Amino acid sequence: MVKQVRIALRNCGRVNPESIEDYINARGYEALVTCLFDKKPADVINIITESGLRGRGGGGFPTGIKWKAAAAEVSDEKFIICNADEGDPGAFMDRAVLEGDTHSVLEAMTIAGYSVGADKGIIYIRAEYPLAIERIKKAIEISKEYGFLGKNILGTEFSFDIELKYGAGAFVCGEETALIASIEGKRGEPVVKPPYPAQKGLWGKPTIVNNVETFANICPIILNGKDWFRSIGTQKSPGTKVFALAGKINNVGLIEIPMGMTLRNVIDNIGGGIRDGKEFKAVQTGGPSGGCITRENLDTPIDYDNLLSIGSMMGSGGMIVMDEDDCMVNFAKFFLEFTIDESCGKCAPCRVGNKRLLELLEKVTNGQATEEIIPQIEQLCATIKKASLCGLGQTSPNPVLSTLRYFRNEYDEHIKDKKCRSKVCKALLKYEIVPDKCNGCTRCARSCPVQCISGKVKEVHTIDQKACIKCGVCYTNCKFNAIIVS
Amino acid sequence: MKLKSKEDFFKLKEETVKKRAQDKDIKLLIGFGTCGIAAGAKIIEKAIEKGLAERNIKNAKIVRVGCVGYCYAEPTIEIVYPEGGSVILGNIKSENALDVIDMHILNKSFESQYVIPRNFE
Amino acid sequence: MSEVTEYKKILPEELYRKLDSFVEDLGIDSKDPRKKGYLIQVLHKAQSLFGYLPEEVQKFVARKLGVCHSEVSGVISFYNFFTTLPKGKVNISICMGTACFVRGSEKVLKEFENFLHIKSGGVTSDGKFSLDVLRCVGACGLAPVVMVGDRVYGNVNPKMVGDIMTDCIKLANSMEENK
Amino acid sequence: MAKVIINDIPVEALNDASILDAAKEVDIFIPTLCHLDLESFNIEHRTGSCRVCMVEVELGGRSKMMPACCTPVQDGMKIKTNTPEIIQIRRTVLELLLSDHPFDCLICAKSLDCELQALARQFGIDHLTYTGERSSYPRDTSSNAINRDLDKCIMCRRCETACNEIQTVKVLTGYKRGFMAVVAPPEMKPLNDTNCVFCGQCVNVCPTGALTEINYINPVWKAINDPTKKVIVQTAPAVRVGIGEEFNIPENESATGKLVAGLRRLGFDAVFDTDFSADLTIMEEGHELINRINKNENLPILTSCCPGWVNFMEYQFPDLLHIPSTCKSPQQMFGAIAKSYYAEKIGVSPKDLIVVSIMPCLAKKYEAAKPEFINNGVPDVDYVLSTRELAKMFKEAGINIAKLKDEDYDNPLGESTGAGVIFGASGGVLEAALRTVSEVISKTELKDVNFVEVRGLEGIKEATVKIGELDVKVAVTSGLGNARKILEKIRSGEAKYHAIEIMACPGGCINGGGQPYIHGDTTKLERRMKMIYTEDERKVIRKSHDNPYIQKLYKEFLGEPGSKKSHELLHTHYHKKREK
Repeated sequence: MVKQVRIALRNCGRVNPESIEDYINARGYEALVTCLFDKKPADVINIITESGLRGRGGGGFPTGIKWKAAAAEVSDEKFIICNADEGDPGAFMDRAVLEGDTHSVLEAMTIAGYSVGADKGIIYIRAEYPLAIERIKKAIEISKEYGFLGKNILGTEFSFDIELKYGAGAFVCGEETALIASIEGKRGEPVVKPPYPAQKGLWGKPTIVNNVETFANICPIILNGKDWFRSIGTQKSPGTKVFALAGKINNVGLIEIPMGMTLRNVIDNIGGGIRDGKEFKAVQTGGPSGGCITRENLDTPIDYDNLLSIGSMMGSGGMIVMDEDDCMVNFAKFFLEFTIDESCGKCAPCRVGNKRLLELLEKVTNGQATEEIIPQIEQLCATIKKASLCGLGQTSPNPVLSTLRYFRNEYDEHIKDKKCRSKVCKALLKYEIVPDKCNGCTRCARSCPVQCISGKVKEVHTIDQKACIKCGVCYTNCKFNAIIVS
Repeated sequence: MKLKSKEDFFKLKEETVKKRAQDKDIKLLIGFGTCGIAAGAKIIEKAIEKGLAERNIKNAKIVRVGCVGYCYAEPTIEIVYPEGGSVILGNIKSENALDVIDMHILNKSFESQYVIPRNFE
Repeated sequence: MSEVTEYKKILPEELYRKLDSFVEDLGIDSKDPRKKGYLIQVLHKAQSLFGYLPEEVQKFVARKLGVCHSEVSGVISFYNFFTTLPKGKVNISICMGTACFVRGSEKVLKEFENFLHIKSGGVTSDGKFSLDVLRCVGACGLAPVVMVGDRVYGNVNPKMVGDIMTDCIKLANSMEENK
Repeated sequence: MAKVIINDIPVEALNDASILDAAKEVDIFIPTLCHLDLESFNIEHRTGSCRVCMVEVELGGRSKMMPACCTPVQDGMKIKTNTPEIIQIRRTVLELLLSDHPFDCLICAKSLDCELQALARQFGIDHLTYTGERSSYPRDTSSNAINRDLDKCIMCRRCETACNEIQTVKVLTGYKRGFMAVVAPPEMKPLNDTNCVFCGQCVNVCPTGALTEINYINPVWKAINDPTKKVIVQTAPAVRVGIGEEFNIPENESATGKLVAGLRRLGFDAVFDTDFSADLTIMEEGHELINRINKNENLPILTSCCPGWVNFMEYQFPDLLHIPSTCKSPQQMFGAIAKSYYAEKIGVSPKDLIVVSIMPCLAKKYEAAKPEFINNGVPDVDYVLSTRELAKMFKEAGINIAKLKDEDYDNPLGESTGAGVIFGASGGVLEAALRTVSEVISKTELKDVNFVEVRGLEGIKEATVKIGELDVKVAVTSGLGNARKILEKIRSGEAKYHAIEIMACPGGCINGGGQPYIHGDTTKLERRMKMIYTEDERKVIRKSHDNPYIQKLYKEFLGEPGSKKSHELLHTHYHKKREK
């Protein structure tokens, strides 16, 4: 059994995040000192590039290449942005790192600044993370006192400052150009790339945008070397990934696993198996951009490329476990609703396309769909994926496509048999009274809000299916289990 | 205390490490992430403080740390013994405070109904 | 300070003064082409003071930062965090993050909607309670989660809604008394 | 230069050229919708938001769909513009846009002028695969100039660029997000409750029927057919060079005479010319300029013919309200003279005389309704129709003006000079003023009346003109963004001029908010401008003060420029407007 390996979370739960001494005791700021005094900026970038570190925010773009591009730009001003606007519903890795190991993010940003020639760092953080904000503020202050931030860091020529900017509740701001627009005080609408932020980013200046977890990996790589990093994980995806393991699993929590670990290991060993002894159905990774992984792929080693090939993606680290009680069509709908709420509305395929896609799914869950709906859904998904402007739109059909791929039978049941096997889709439910169990107590008839249950006292009652609104009140009220749902 | 050179830094580091190594207190690491606090970390901290005073224990210290990852078992306390080794306790309630202190600080036990499995190195 | 008196309408002048000095303390240069970068920060402050961002506050902020009302309005309407309508004295938020969703937060929300006779996003007619949904508060271990002010209720099921509402009513009443 | 291959054809394109432009070089046309390139003004709107121009780009072994309008070419790109997949994607995107659009093409003001409709036709869309909830907003008819029907907004954001970046009026913003997103004034307020100056540039660039003019065709028909009313019409300088486009009159042919003939056929009792009152404006404004130069005060004088600009100034530069000329615009001068001098002359009570204006402008609708231009309930100008509305009226009446023989304007308010007609293009007002002022000051006849330095479509033009002993420094700006630049310099004292002409619309009235739609083809504006100067050259009299009917008007009625009567009838005042 492969256990967790903690790189990004190495200090979380070990050090008092508000104590700089605790951090220094845990080799804190040693990486920065090494870089400043013993390495040229280009050397640092080389180490990061050769370590094979890929962006942990979801896309998996090689971090070193991003840094190299920004370093190559000639500009009087450059920016390092830490993306801490964690918006994936059900994921909180970044918050944990910022709350638990604040200084390591500051240190890594400073190293990035030194490497690309930037003197300004910005942490763009969710306003809903008050504790993290408070700890970052304190950490910045004390780092300045010690000379780890500010003018002439540790007596060198290099100066670097970090300030905080708050998000305001827009998932799309996880996209780097939208995030930059938001820092500039604008609506968080993405813009067409190229030019990339590394060329023209914040205020038109070269800008690096990395996510919190990516930064949390920098110092250990500098301290332990690229070979050490490459020795963990897989060849194309070295290192670890932090996941927020949640859903129908016993040990819900934050885990950091080496790339290449199988999902089976995560669920059975780290997660302690499925809750209440239920049957495993699927795991969803990548949040609204991702897809689900089924029993047949449980032994797939987790890394960027493998997840993509089975129709999901790494994403920022949400990992939701589902059991037999979850309806996959409804689950796809949940993510699509999220995407529609969070779409910026700029480009037509995402703005209108996702709305239409949701309406098609609603037809499926309402029992109004006919068989030709599947090719319509597929066509629409293809257009949204190919034609949308930013990552949010380009990945938004993934939950639908992935459930269609692995749970086509559930779609078919909804469409043809008008049945939802998980009894989630209300419109497809049928409440019936079992004559053998009904003793005619009239309780159900009295509680029915639309008076669709009839029957005399002490006689078997019946439900008028046409009038039934499927509220389930009779079901909960019946003391004799005489009402069944199908 | 502004550091102005590489030497300044390593001097500080050395001092810090030394000071830490000499610290022979038992540490109680309480998870003070958002989830820990939501699950009642602050209340637990108070209860433990009170318990330590009641048992007149001087060689144990509470340290507020970030999220350890055991969300399912919050609030959690990791007890780290100066001579090495540690134990992670989960689902602590304030009424368990004395119990925890007796078992894991006075008796330095590695087992109890509060201990949860450590799932990483 | 001229803006303070010019824009004073229905909201207390004292709050405008606080906002005014907050902006002054930022030391924004009116000629700085990057001054708009302060907008979201100022709006956060304004909402924390006033509770919401009605037109009069928007215009005050616009004037203070030297930007147009349309820009301020466009930004406010884009971000979920900002609201142009006052919330209830006690705001109840149901987490709809994925972890909470799969553990049944939808049913909890329905129960609150039934109890309060308002939909998510609404305010009760007496202005005491408002209801909305959040996307992940990061307490997934406690899912489903309900937040009332700073207080977090974990592992909530529809049957607990009555008890939570009892707390909310107490809270609302105590706020009333303190006033 | 970048070498790329488009549909197997090698193309060399400039490094920052877009794929769209590179494809055009080899006559490959990629459909666009949100994209707008106003070449003559160096303004390109490219948000890449409609996704209709998607093409397949292969570079470094990776292939991706990219928007052609805003993807720069890169050496080695292999581009496909018309694979079945691309066409299917474009068609689906169009269907999606249509699925959130009303199906009232038959009764839409923009029908046959709508770019979405044109694309739907081009793609042969005959049914919608996807239908569902549609956006629905109340229609905004709060102003008397611009009609906003947001159900038809496709979020191309061109209006935002026009309003915020070109004009810097900044009343429009993206509002809300996702499916709810729309372009609107702050808090979805009606336009009349905003700082909108009604220049109509947003209407000019809107690809659909979301932004159109408020239509006054019906009341005009009613007035014409009211036997108790005498209905006269005036036509602005820029109308004659625009209207021909609606009737396919050849590009180099003057439409002026046909316009007059058509108006007569519509039933107007007299057809007059705003060019006449443009000459009158020069008399008054020229007099004012000479006065100010002599006293060396309140300089520079700013022209005040353009109501969009006047509005802009009242909102945004309230501290400079003392420098614009106090002259009413030619439209309002015409109305004032018509309802006094002319009404008296023909023995009709002003309330029974209806003045209709044909204007290239939407702000003129707003101007005519301003309270200061209404005397005892009788407005100087009763109805304002845009060039586009007039074309519709002609069509409605079965009049194809291309087929009509040229006719002349009526007198006395129809006679004008070359100086009057050039009011229609940016620089014209100032040139006309210079023609008169220089002769009045120097008391010698101009050898060359052409002041070519102030002509053209550039946003800011400057010249120094020697008049007698004096070096007169002048500037001409068009487009409110350019006006803002120069006004800020005046405010700070950085720039010193004697006179500045300001027009709200880039290029002047030829590009007014009421002109026939150019759909981004700015060569049409260049043609209109050329026609204006051709008309000028064809005129026997080219200086306003030489207009015999103007001379007569002063002799019989006004006295002299700047007289008490002139002030009563031909001058106005400005108000500081509170930002709404």
